[in-house]
Amino acid sequence: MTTADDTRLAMQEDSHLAMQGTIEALTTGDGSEPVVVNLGPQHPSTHGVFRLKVTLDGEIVQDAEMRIGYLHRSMEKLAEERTYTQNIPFTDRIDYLAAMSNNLAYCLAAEELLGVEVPPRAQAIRVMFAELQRVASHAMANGTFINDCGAWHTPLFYMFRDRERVLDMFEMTCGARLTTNYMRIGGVAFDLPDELLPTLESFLADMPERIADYEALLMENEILHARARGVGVISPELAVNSSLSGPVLRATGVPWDLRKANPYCGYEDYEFDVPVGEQGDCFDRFLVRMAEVKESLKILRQVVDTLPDGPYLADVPLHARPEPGEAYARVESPRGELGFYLVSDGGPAPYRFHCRPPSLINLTALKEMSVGGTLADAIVTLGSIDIVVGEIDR
Amino acid sequence: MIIGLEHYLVLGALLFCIGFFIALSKKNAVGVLIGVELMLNAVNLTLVAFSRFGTAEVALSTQVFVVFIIAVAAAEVAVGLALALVVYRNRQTISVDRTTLLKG
Amino acid sequence: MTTRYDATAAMEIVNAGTPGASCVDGGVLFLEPESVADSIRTLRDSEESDLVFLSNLTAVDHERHFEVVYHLQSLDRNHILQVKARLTDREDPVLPSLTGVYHGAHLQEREVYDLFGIRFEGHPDLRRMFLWDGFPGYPLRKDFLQMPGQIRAGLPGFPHESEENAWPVPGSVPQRPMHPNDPQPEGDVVVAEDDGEAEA
Amino acid sequence: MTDLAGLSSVFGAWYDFRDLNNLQRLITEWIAEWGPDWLASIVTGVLGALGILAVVGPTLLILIWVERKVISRFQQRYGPNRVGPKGLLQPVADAVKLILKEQLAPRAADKLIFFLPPVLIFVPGILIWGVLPFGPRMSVADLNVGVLFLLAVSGTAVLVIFMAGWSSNNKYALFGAMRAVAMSISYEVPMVLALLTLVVFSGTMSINGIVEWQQQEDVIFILLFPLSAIAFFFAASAELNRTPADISEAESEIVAGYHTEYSGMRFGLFYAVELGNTLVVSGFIATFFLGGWWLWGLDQWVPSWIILLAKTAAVYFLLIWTRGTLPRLRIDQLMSFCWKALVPATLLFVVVAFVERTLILSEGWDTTVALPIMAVFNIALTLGAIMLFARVARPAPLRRPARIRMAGADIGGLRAARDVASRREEPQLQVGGD
Amino acid sequence: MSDFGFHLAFWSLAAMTIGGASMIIISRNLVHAVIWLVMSMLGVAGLYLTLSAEFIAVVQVLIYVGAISVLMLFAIMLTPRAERDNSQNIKTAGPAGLVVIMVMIATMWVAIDTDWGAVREAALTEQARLIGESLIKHYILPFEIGAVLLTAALVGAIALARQDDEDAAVHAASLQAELEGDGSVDPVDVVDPPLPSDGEAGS
Repeated sequence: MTTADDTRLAMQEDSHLAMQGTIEALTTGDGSEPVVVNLGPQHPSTHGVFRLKVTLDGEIVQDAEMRIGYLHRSMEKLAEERTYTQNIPFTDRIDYLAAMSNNLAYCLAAEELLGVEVPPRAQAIRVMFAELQRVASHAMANGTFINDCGAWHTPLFYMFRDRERVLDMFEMTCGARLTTNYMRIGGVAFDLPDELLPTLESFLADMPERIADYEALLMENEILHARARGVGVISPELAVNSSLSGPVLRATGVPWDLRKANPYCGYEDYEFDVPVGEQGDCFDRFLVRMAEVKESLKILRQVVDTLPDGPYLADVPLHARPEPGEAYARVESPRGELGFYLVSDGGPAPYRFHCRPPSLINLTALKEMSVGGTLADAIVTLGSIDIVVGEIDR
Repeated sequence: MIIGLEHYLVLGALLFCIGFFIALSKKNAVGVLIGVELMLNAVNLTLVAFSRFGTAEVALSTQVFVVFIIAVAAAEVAVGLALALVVYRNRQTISVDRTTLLKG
Repeated sequence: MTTRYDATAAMEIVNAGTPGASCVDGGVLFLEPESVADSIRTLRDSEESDLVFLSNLTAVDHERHFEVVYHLQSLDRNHILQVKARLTDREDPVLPSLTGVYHGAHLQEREVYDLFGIRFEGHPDLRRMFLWDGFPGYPLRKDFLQMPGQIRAGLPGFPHESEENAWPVPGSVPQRPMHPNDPQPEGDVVVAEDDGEAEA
Repeated sequence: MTDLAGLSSVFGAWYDFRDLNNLQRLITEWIAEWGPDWLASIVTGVLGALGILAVVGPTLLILIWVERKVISRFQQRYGPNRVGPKGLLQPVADAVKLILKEQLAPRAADKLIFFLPPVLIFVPGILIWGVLPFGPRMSVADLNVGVLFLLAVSGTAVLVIFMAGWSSNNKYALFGAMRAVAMSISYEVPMVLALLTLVVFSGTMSINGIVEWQQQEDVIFILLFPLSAIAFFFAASAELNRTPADISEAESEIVAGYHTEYSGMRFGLFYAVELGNTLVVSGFIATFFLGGWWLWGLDQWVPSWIILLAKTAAVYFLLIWTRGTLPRLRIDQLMSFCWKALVPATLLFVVVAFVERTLILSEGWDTTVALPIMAVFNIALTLGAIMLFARVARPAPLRRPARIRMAGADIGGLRAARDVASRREEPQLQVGGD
Repeated sequence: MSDFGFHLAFWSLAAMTIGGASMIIISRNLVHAVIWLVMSMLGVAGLYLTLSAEFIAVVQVLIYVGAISVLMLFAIMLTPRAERDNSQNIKTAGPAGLVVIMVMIATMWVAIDTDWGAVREAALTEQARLIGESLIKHYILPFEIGAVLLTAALVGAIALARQDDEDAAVHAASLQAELEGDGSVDPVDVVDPPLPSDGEAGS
């Protein structure tokens, strides 16, 4: 009978063979050891330098662990060395796909600290650009989401066509397409150029039939349904408990939107609605984003119609020193609840500058969403959460 | 010099013996199956040689016989590999000389 | 409109259960560091405060003590409460982890541990999130990389503001030692101290 | 061939480029007069091979440009237009770039098996061309087991893909290889069955025979067996690893699949063969289902191989179209679609083909009358099968429609969520579901 | 049968077949062995072509190279790398070699010595049609039995290879045991583990 050490001898002899072998046995669910695959920092569908260590049993994901920090520029430390106005360009670089919302959130926090009253025209302009930024960011989010499902960039390029028009408008007003640095404490940096409103009018005129195109092209697509329905599902209770926010939270059915709950910049004057999903899966997030773009267009329509005139910037001394105290202002950015927590000690620079990153916090539930699905589902789920690595790592 | 029946028969015999040796001497179950496949191939080769050089009525029946051998060989490999898999699953080894449970 | 939840009411709720709330200061509820998790759990579960959404979790280094700040939000009642916990021990600041109460605290606590060094007991996976494990020190602490002679981190004053703290205040932010390659000021010629240095 | 205005003297002459076979026959007869006979057979072989390489070589280069230009048109952009007029030299630039790129090999790769696949993958790619009939007598090898040869050779390509994926010692490559092998094997079954219906109906396995049968009966098989055509189209696109079934090189999931580790000209070979295979498969789809080199008599005037190339271009455009627009299916969905939809459908049509064939042969129905009736019946059967599949085989999450409601007044947390969910009136946006 | 082209083809294909087969004996890695097997099978398919048995050649390529070798590769992938050695078992290699040599000599002698009778010039044409007809007409019974056999093999292979979760537990435990190196695990212990009380009483 083969004694225990006999088999051990055979195993040692085999293990040296294993050394010069190439890849450990791929499992087929019969219990042999799982494969750990690195969806590494350099991967076409991780939306930036973001690493997901996925432990796979065959194609089924057993564990998904995030390794981040590749884009960590320690902005919160740098901001403590610069005055309140000098920090504004930092906020563009935190979430470079929604720079306007970041500027807005930071300026609201700074204004709360300094007790500055923003003139109505500036508030309307801020709402206009925040909503334009939402349209552009959702175009990017939906485009890359479908790209992760495998469509060869075609929907992405359709949506980039609209995003281009929005970025041209940004360039028209503040000179930059992505890192706009347009808002100042107490208002906005420049007044609207004359050619902006006509372009915005033509943009609003074209968009409805463009959106109809997307709905025709994508909503009824059987393969997109098969790939995205029932994938990356999360329950409303777990979503609220893991502090998810934005389209990811609304897709689960929780109707929470800061623009309605805690209106800033005069959002209460505009009449719009908050779309809410039902199952909380990837396809619902996609639908919620598509509906939100339509709502943003409604708001833009009303902003253009009721744009007040008057000063676009309150007269805030360039070197204002706020009273010691703290402020926490929150904005509904395209990715979720973006907050800025500023602590002032009376000095020219903020004593503590903290940004609540919706992308990072939305990732807390990534493990619950992707475990159990296949590797392809994990990629689609990651795409549907719509993360921006600049905001995760700050 | 003409390539005749004997050439193919010698070739078939050689292939059969190589397959036979592999089947006997390999430690791994899949290795044994490879040996068996080679032996079957050798047999097919000789049969087709007969069908080409043999008399008229034997020509067709040998080719049909070869088709049957290929079918059975495919079935045999499928079952053989499934057996190897089950042996591996229970004994963690598919090397032929260590699965000696029945030796007693 | 999101209203600020009355901190004193929150204090009663917390003290009704296990007494853990120390005081209320300017609309902010201060909690005893040891029982932070239980107090916040009572706030979350109580029907009246209903603070189910952890909006923000961060820390502030006030040199003499750390302050861990929680912003709790009730979605249905639409009010927000700011809760703080003070940690005086700078060598080994420890706080019970909130991951039992809010699943959303996982990453935010890891970030605070990574940048401030505040350990959260009971956190299942407390590792550095942004920096690599061997990173010396905790960057967001005020005394991190403090330059010799500097009073404390942060901008001493606006550049033009006044003569005495005009930039750079002599002594407040010391000059980088002159390097032979730097553009030499016209006046005195800086001779490289040790001749062995190769000519640049 | 009718004698049209004394043109018969033209037909069959060596300069009659309608059928290049005449030229080849002329050359071989000329050689046979003076040279040894083995030289003649070698020359015919070489001529045939040259003919194929003349077709395959340049088209591979042109296809790179065509594919990128057409897909860019789908995506509202210009596509390559920098290199050469209208970007025509782009493929040349790509080829030169790939040739100059360094060819890396991972250190722990299994050297022998790592270097073989780029070469071996060409073998099936080019062999298949030999069986494609460009004209009545114009095909390199008119085997009477042509269909079986086509399937056998495309089967061997699977092995080469596995060797490439396994030997490059890279997890993505291994995933790609395992997926490609699993998918190719399971999609061979519907391919075989789809071709079986044609072989049964036309009675011969030689591909030229099938085209001649269509010519004789003046009908193209897509009218007779539409579901087999669709099944063959989808199975062929899966065999070629093209979207919507390109999971073996799904760059969003497993970077570049089995050819992740290949760089330089090795990757170039993989890429070129992929395009070559797509062309030859669209050629076969055109031959089997659209009547190959025959077009209701037009092939008397227009050279047969031009008709075939036109039809191939049409089918190729269809392949690019699906690649450009459809997202990718997951591996398990592909497998279930193959076994639960394509195989039963093609089996159904094999039975239908047997029944109709016996009706024509034993009952002696006159084909000019019987075929149109059968065509109508088959098309109806196809539509019925597709409707049945659309209703029955939808996985559970897809049955309920995805609904989006507007929150309207009640903004809030979980309690508000229950209110919104419990509303009775119609959701604002309802998508999918039956 | 006599012109130069045919000789070239026959000898190169023969070399390919025998070379591939003998490389299987030599190669240490199992995957290499399968790939050499594929090469020798392609050689055999080529030999069928030289014997103008087109149908059999194509079927050989389709089934052997297309399906059986891929099946073997799958089997190799399912078993761990440690099992992938292709080495001979030294103890049995010697006697096996002798037996094989004797068998070879016998068959060679029979092949060369006996007079196989008249050699036919014309080869069989239209094999596909003839084989098809004979399968249906003359060999209908073996055809049906073959069909039953294939179905049985299909069902058998699936039944054997299917893995229900009880086996997975056994397998995981045994893999764990193998990693810790303390020999194999008794499946019964894994399926219904001994009650804690038995444990103390037993050890």
